[in-house]
Amino acid sequence: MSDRDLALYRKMQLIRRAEEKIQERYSENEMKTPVHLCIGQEAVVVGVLDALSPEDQVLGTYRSHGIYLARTNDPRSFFAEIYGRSSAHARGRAGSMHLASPAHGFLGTSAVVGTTIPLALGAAFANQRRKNGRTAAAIFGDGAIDEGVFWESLNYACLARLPVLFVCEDNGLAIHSPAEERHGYDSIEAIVERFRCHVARSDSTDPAVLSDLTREAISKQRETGQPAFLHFRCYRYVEHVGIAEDFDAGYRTRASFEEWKKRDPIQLVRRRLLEGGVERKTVDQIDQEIERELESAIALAKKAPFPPASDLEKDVFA
Amino acid sequence: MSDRDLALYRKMQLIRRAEEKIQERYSENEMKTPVHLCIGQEAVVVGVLDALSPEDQVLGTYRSHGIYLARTNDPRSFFAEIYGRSSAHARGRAGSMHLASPAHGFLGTSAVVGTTIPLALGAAFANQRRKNGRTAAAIFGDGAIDEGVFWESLNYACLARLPVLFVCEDNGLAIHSPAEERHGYDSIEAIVERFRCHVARSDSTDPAVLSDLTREAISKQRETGQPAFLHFRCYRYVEHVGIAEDFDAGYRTRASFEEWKKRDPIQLVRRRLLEGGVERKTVDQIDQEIERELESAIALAKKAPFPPASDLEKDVFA
Amino acid sequence: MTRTLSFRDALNEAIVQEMDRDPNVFVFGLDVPDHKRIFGSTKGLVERFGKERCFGTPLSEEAMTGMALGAAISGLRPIHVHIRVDFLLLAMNQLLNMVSNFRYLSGGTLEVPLVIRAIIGRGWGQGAQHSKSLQSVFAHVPGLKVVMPTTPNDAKGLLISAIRDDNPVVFLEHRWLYDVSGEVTCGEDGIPLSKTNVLRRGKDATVVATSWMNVEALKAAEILSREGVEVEVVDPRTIAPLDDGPIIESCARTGHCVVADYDWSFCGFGAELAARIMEKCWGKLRSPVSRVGFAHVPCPTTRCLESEFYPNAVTIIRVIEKKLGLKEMDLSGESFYTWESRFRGPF
Amino acid sequence: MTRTLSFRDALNEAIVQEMDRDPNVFVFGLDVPDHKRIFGSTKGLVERFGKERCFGTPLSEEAMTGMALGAAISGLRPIHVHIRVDFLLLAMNQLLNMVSNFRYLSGGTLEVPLVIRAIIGRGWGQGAQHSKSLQSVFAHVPGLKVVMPTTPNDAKGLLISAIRDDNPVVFLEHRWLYDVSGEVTCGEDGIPLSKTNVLRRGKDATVVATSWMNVEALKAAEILSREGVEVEVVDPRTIAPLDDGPIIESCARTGHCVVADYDWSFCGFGAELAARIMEKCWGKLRSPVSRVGFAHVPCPTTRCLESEFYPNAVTIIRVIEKKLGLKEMDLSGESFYTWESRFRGPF
Ligand SMILES: Cc1ncc(C[n+]2csc(CCOP(=O)(O)OP(=O)(O)O)c2C)c(N)n1
Ligand SMILES: Cc1ncc(C[n+]2csc(CCOP(=O)(O)OP(=O)(O)O)c2C)c(N)n1
Ligand SMILES: [Mg+2]
Ligand SMILES: [Mg+2]
Repeated sequence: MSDRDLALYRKMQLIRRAEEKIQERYSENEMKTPVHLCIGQEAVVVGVLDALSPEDQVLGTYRSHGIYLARTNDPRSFFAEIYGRSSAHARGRAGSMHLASPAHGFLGTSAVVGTTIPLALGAAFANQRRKNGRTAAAIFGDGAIDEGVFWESLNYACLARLPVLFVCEDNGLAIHSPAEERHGYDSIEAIVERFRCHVARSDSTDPAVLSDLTREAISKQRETGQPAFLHFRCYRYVEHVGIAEDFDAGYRTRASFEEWKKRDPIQLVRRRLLEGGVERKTVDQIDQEIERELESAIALAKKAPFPPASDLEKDVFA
Repeated sequence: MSDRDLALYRKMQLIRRAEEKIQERYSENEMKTPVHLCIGQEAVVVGVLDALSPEDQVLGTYRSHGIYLARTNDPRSFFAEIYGRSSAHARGRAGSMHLASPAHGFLGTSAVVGTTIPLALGAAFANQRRKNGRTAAAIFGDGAIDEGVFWESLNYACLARLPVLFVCEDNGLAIHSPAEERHGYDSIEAIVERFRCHVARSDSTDPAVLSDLTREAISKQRETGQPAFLHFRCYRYVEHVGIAEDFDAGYRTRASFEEWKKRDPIQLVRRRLLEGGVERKTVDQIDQEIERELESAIALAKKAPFPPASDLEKDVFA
Repeated sequence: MTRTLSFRDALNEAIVQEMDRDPNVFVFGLDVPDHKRIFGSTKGLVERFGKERCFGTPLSEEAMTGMALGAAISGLRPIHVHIRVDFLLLAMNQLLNMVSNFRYLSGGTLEVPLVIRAIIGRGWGQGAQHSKSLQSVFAHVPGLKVVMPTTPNDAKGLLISAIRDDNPVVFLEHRWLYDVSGEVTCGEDGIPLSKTNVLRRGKDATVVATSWMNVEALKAAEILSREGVEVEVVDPRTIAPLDDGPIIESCARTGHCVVADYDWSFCGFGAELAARIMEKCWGKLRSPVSRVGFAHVPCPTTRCLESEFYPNAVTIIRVIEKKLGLKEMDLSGESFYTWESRFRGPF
Repeated sequence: MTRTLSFRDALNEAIVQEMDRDPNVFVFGLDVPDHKRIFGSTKGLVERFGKERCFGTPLSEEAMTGMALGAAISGLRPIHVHIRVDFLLLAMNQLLNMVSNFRYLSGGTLEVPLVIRAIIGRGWGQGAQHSKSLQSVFAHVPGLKVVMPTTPNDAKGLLISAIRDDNPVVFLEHRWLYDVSGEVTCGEDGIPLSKTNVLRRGKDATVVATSWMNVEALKAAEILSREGVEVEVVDPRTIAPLDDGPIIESCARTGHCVVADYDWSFCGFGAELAARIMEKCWGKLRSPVSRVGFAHVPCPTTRCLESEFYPNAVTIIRVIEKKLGLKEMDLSGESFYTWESRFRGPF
């Protein structure tokens, strides 16, 4: 139990601290890419990925620092990409919004809402044909379920019985627009469960809970052949794009933040670790390791060369 | 009762006979437009339009001869358009697939599946703003519900409480593809009713039944502000596009046709008229009138001039 | 009467005036009424005209475009706003299969008074999915008008005309132009669509530019004029239907032309201009029309490559020097428009 | 070794051969496995390769295109089929925001071996929504290859190469070409993409044509040659990336060029060709490049206007006569390709 919590804690903390480093340094104007932080939301990605095996495929959005770090555990290549350097996997072309690491099964992301959902169907279709038992997960925001492509994808996955997980990471907002201004229904689960699809929902900020629900969904999927839809609620601590708090903007209250903050996923697991008898030192050591890793990743990134102009025209075609 | 049935009979027979005239004459190669006949399906359009008032707006598809004739009661301009003549409303530009008659509230059609559904939202939005109490109906096939735009439109109409009727004219086929090969769910009603939407379903081939259901939906819509979704099943007697039967093609059986044929909407109402005491002569007279009207419409169309070449470049812009 | 306004405020003024004038005008789209107000261009609307005439939507571009069409043929005058033109790729079916031909197919009985505002251009590492322009795609298909204002005065005047036009108009606004200020007339008059405008007179070469490229072209012209080279800068403003008269006249007179379209050149409006100018100025040009446009690759995020991706004043200067057989000027002392000097991220 | 095959059967042979060769190839799309088999081009596939490798879909173009992309980056080789290119307007977001740049954004690590087959062209009064070509839209955005075969042999050879290509290829097939027969090689060799082909040699003028317009151009050349005018007909076959070498060579040699792109000209591939040829053949042309294309209106249904909408051999002949200063031939005795003479509706 505490081993698992330690692993979950480590991943969430890596993501949290990496993004906090972005917050600290963004005003230096060296990270020339719009950033969509997931601070506060870490439990969803970390919980879901914990339940997947490393061979399973994942697709994300422009808000996918978490997926990248959780999947690759490689802050060096992460910061190299954020700083636009040639040492990064995508050599600076991707920036924050187009992170991917196909070698780690993180197939891709997109800055156009909803667009990676059907890609998971394609990966799942390939898995199905190869009978390799893998699952393909599309992680997307609550805004994505407004788009027709979500419904088309859901319908097809249910029809073709594709081994797909639809993971809605619901922070209650599409930029500044709340769910009640976008949805002509009360409960998305109530609708989706009438497709041939398993459904689970949670408001938990505990990655272990979300991981268990995901695991359960995957085993149901395997048993029945029906895909699963996971609706996990969470809270975005900062503005939609950028690094700052924006509770003064009027579209949400600081009080709602404070409510969620009490259940901050990282503090929650940290508390449980300590209460469960893990020594404070052990946890602090994780923090320090992460600190060192991140600082060294940033330092390395800043020293790495930019791609040469000749790189511009490469790789359009194979 | 028999007055209403006489009116329903007349409309259905007008549509049926008009399309049968197309079948008879299509091989003359003078109607140079693909035709998607609704022979067998007449009860849906006639029933729904019977419940609407003439000020209500309707949008259709490429299979909308029925809407055009029921709304305009004008076979002359219908055949003029099918024959591509300048005497037609759209002066031959529209052909069979793009019929419309805005003056009769029939706002438009489209040969791209699903694409007129959101237009009904726009018409409904205008009605809502004008508080004119009108309803806008989108009539579309079962194939259209596969498309994302159906779900986006449904969601928005339910959210914005638009006075819209979604009418799914379900002939069980998208070209040759049956519902079970396209749907990842068992019942579309079960799903739609979990939106903030009224739902009704019927397999009836009796336009009076469908009209009543539509009327009921409209009054519920007026009471609650929620849109309505009507799922009406029917049977397409001939091939998807063209004039012939195609039971030998293998995608459906003649037996299924025979089953539905027993409940042929026109025969059904005719029988009821006669059983209800309407004289055979009265009914025959309707048939004869229709016959005369149609023959004269066709003769007129064939004599009408084609649009001059100079018409090609007109009306792109206002 | 004029006063200085930013491009953003000029857009806003046009909308406010038209909404005041005509109760059928309404504005909608994602983020339209939030506190950021589409980079300020929709500010004050919801307060003044209420939620009925200014509202946000779910993320449903295809359906919302269809709804706009339905409202337009019902006598309303929608302005549908998109914070990036790239999102219109989700509505291409409505735009190119429906909006563009609905009037034609109705035999001219329906009118489609619909404005689609969409923001194009760079920001702060926008990358491949937030950097398209797409004017040539919209212009390629008959039935859509396509407008690209450059100056604040044009932003106001052309938007007024677009709103009053009984046809669908795609109105493309460059993100960087939002912060540019200029003299803007106070009145309610629109500037007619499809009237090409000469931004600067010159006799030695013509640059035909669109949107932000006019800013770069004017900068190039200013620098070159110090060397005695007088460049004419011509802004079509409306891409479709195109008023090519002043373009042809200018090119025939100067004998040299650079087309600087803010887009990829291949099969683009840049190609259209070049083909048209060389055909209609046959025998009058002293060099072939040169095209300046984006590198033919997806737009990369990292600044160093992004700077290579976009052409600028320097690109234009070098092309003109070559055309006129001049040697390359030393531009090291010049200050060019860069993000660093003017635009602060993130968007 | 060759034998006579129709364009339709040539396509079919290419697919069968490639599916035999490579188990990763699969074919899907609306109507693909029904009894009509996409005008016969997918016949036999489901029987031979099973439902796993040949299947229909719901009407969900955007999601199905995304699924194809997902399958392609997972190592499969999808062929996604559309019975009308117009329906791809529902998938533009996937095509232009995703498929076209997914490899580039991955730093070149992902491959996207995806073929999109789509049928273009006329039928029997197809009207404004079933008559687009869209090659210039696909070609405008970097990252997609665009292929338009004219001959049955090219249909087979280019489709083989498209399937084997590790990049996304949009493959556009004209409906009327399906019934054209010609010699087709028996083997398994592909014809390389991006190799322009000269269909007929001539010294007096060059026609650069795409798809069906090559049939019209060859007819025009045949008629003109009886008058002693020798027209060269050049078929780029691949629109993007374009091999313009043979085009430039031909135009520089003949001194006259007509571009006959099967599309609207405005901002189209026709404009690209015209701009490129006039630039690269500077000083060598004796007349400006002329463009022949669709009338710049939505396609009307009625036959008499549809015939005005589409250019044909006569259009090409008249343009060449004008270029060469010839007087108009009497064409009344000629038999041209018409629906009435060859194509019987409805589709
Ligand atoms: C198709 C599309 N429309 C609009 C946008 C602009 N946009 C960017 S993010 C966003 C909100 C998405 O909300 P959600 O899916 O809940 O993700 P979150 O940002 O909350 O993680 C919008 C509207 C976009 N990127 N793509
Ligand atoms: C977006 C789109 N995809 C594909 C097609 C080709 N197509 C024409 S009709 C049709 C079937 C539509 O079925 P349905 O909506 O049930 O209407 P029906 O023909 O049965 O009346 C298809 C797939 C199309 N017209 N539009
Ligand atoms: Mg959200
Ligand atoms: Mg159907």
